[in-house]
Amino acid sequence: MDAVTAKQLIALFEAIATRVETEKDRLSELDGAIGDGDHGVSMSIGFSAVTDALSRLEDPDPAAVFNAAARSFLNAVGASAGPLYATAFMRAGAAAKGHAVLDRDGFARALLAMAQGVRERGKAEPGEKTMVDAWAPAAEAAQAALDRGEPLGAILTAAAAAAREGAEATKAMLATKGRASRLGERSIGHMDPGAASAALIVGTVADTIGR
Amino acid sequence: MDAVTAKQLIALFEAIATRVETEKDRLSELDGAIGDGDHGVSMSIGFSAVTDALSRLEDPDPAAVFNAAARSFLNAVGASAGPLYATAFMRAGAAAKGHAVLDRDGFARALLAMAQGVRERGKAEPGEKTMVDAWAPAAEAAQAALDRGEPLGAILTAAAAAAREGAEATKAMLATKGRASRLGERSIGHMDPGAASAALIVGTVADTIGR
Amino acid sequence: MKTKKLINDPRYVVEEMLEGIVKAHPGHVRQLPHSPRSIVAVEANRPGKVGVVVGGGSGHEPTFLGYVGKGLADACPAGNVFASPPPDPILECAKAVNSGGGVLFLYGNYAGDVMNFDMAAEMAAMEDIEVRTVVTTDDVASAPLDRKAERRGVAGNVFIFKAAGAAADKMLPLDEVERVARKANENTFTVGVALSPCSLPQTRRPNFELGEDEMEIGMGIHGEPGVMRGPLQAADAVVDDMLDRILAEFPRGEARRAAVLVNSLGSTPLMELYVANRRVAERLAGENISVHRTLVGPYCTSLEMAGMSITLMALDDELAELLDHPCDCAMFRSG
Amino acid sequence: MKTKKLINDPRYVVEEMLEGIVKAHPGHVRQLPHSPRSIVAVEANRPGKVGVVVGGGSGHEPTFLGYVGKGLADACPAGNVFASPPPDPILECAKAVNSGGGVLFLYGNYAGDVMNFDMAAEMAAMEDIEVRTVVTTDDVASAPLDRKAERRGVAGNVFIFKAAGAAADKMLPLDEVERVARKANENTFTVGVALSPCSLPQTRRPNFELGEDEMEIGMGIHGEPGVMRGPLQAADAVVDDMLDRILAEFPRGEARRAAVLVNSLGSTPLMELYVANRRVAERLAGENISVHRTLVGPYCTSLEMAGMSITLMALDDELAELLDHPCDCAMFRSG
Ligand SMILES: Nc1ncnc2c1ncn2[C@@H]1O[C@H](COP(=O)(O)OP(=O)(O)O)[C@@H](O)[C@H]1O
Ligand SMILES: Nc1ncnc2c1ncn2[C@@H]1O[C@H](COP(=O)(O)OP(=O)(O)O)[C@@H](O)[C@H]1O
Ligand SMILES: [Mg+2]
Ligand SMILES: [Mg+2]
Ligand SMILES: [Mg+2]
Ligand SMILES: [Mg+2]
Repeated sequence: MDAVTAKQLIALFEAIATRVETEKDRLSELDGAIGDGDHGVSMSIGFSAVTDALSRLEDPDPAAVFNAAARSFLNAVGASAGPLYATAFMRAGAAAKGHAVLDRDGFARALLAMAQGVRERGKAEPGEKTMVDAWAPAAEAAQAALDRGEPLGAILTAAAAAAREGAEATKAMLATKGRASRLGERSIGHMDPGAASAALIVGTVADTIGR
Repeated sequence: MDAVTAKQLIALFEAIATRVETEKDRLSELDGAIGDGDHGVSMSIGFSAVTDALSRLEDPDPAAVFNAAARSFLNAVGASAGPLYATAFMRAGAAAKGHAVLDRDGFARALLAMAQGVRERGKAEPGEKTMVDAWAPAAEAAQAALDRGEPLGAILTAAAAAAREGAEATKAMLATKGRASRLGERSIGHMDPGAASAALIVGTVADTIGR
Repeated sequence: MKTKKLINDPRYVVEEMLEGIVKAHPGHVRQLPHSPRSIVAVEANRPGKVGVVVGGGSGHEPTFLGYVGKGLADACPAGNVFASPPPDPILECAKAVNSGGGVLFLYGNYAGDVMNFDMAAEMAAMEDIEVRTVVTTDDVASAPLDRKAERRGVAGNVFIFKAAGAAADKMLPLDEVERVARKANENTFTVGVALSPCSLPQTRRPNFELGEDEMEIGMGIHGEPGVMRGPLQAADAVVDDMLDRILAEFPRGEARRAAVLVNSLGSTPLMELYVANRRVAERLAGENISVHRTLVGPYCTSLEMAGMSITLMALDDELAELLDHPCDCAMFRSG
Repeated sequence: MKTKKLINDPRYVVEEMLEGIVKAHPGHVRQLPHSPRSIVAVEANRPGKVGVVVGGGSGHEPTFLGYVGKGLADACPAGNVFASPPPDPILECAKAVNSGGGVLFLYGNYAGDVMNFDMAAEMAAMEDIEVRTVVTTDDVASAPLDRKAERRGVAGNVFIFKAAGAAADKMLPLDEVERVARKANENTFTVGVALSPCSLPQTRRPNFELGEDEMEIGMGIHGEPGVMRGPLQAADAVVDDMLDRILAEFPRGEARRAAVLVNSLGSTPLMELYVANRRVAERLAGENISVHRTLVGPYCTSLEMAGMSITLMALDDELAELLDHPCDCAMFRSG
């Protein structure tokens, strides 16, 4: 893709919603093992609210899409995922502000802003077994590919792979943030549900926008 | 047995308690199908209270044994079984009053008094799918054998067989008394738990005293 | 598989529960020292006030014990789980609360309870205590209308007890308290639905079976079989079925008013009860029945049975006023 | 096998529950017309009184919504099941109950709740509403003592909310209400035990697994794993284990006094709770801790989870008086 339009962004959110819907039982089960079992439900509620809200936008620009996604996700979800993704989308909206379409740099910056938003809202460091462990490596990989001058497709593919590996790596981690943090040792061996859904989201970005 | 002493009466109650203990799950299950599932529990509580009370009697006569059984059964159980069997034992005590031991006639009269007590307390007629459907035929069979001049053993064996058949016959009956009465048609096909335990009691009488 | 229960020796579960109750509510209830199965209000009955004795088997808490206190019942004999109390603790309750105004025995219509309370009433008469008896028969599903007197008493007890207790608290004479209790019972209609069974502490086995996706409408609070078994429906459809049965008997007339109880049979949580109440309120509005008061929660349970019951009590001014009368009990407070 | 639930479309279960709640308790609570997820007391907050906003995920009823009313909380934003409410309904609650005395946000310590309430607090600050925040951390089993600030807030909320609500009702200023809330939290200790899981309306699948004869001590009210899993013991042994954990942290000293809460996690019936309370009372007597007040029942649930929690709040005169202060809420009344 050369430049991402608001319409394509909306299609991206729809693709994410579809993926989340398919995977929601798995996400809830992951959360059941170390948290409260609702992560799939929350993500599904959130993205279905997002697609709903986006379908009602009239002639939006990319920033408007991100902002509407932030508000609708937050208000439909609450929970941990709500503020984290709402902040992510809000930061992406800020990064996209003033652009009619998002080119390679513009879209990559929006993705990096999302990762940054998650990081800032949750105040989690990598290694604490949260969605940051998928988002942070994804951002790093994207930044590196960006710096290497690779095309958007390659940037997103690198980010998706890093997110997937990051999520995988949470299995070995001891949770210190979020509901699983009281589990101590017993959190080890289970993938963090937020990291799993993050990998799924970044993966869908690559599949949809990176083609 | 020529004449039943108070000590043998106590042994009889102990034998009944043991039988009830073995059968209590079956009795509760029968009650579960058409009632509230507690009949085995109630009978077990009741007869264990009876043996407890009887073991504390000092030098009782047969009437005292029946009366102590009545009081202890009633206070331990309540429920439907409590008043029914308490009245039965009280009437047996009245029949036994003044006798140091119970001979053939004396013991048969006590048994008939029990059946009469159940009948009067519950105001149930035969055919209404209650323990009366075991007690009434048992009493009739006992009376007939008594009138025929048969020995106590034969009297009790006849009563036991009639009680067993009576209980069996409740399967085909429509309940009109007790908890099962609201069941209507749906009570058909299930043996009445109170009739089942009555057959068990009369059977134990025959096994213990009738030998 | 045996049901998990937080109990000690099941043989002493009622005794231990009673001890836990009086320890938790020392300002409301006490055990009679010579009859620990008799729970009486701490505040002694006032001279001349009718003593109200409610009771029945254990396992329905807060029914019956929880309704002992100021302005409601004066005493409660506690039976074994799902078994009527025997006459002795009933009699001791009657003796403890008789202050010269006589005593009302008020309890659900079950063969065992009737026999035991009747024996106690005879014994009380021998001690010159005037006893009247009213048995509650609010369970619409437990017998057809033409055999109403055979119906069971279930969650509607709460309203019936409340009305009678308030009448007694207002110092109405025994005749009047009895009349109020009968009138309250006449105007109270309950239907229950069970989703999963309960099990007795002594057996820890489900006392009935229900398919993986089945419900049973009309099941009794001891698991007595109901009137319709079928696949579990959405809450609104279940409520509609139950309300249809109730409304078929609810008194006709102008300016109808009702008290509503949406009751948990044990493990059905408040969330589901309130979802049900949403539909109840909607339906009653549609029927032009105004809701005077709504209770939602576990008021009359069957151990850990899942399910609920809906009760409507048709109110006139007298019953409404009696329901509004304050009461302060171990497990219930209102007004 | 899917858990049976009396609900309609699971997507609307919270909306329908809220509607059922306001229909049942119109004298106590209402929904803000422009923010139906914000439940506020019908009686408007008095000028200058601190507004107390409690809240969190749904599925714990009567916590949190049930504690809105006179003398306790003034408002409650309702989240999805087991999910913090988002900032908007929290902010709307704050705006609705701010009467110039400022607002206290008081809720259990969970990452999601902290993020959402903090966002709402920032938004409120932009609207010149002074907001203080106290998070409850009474769950002894959820983190070691040296990481107390990381602990979860569970059933002890009831006492903590009650104390803070009473302080506000007595017109104490925001500083003082905040101090009371912190002090109440410092002195409140809860341990839970789970016997069987609950399941979310949307999944209807158990959100954890527990063996046929197992219990888990320390499990959280959302099914968060606890500290000890083992075979189910007799009630007294379970209570002892739980109390040992609590008493290890309960303040030392002379003339110790406690408020006790024996709480059902959902489907554990009153009978079992009272059996447990018998042992609690016995143990506290042995420790020379006098019991000022005991609550027994479903006060903070986890849908239909089986199990219970025990809470002790160490009382001085101030906290005792605040607990005794009258309150009249949708689902709780005392004093
Ligand atoms: N402080 C945090 N920073 C980043 N991610 C977090 C933080 N706290 C929780 N998370 C993420 O949120 C996920 C849980 O989300 P969810 O189940 O929707 O919310 P909740 O924990 O409120 O039930 C966790 O798996 C974790 O990845
Ligand atoms: N009126 C009655 N007359 C005779 N027997 C009765 C009567 N009512 C009930 N029963 C008997 O009692 C049995 C049930 O006893 P039980 O389970 O101990 O009491 P409950 O019905 O109180 O649970 C029934 O199976 C029936 O045989
Ligand atoms: Mg979660
Ligand atoms: Mg029975
Ligand atoms: Mg019974
Ligand atoms: Mg959650």
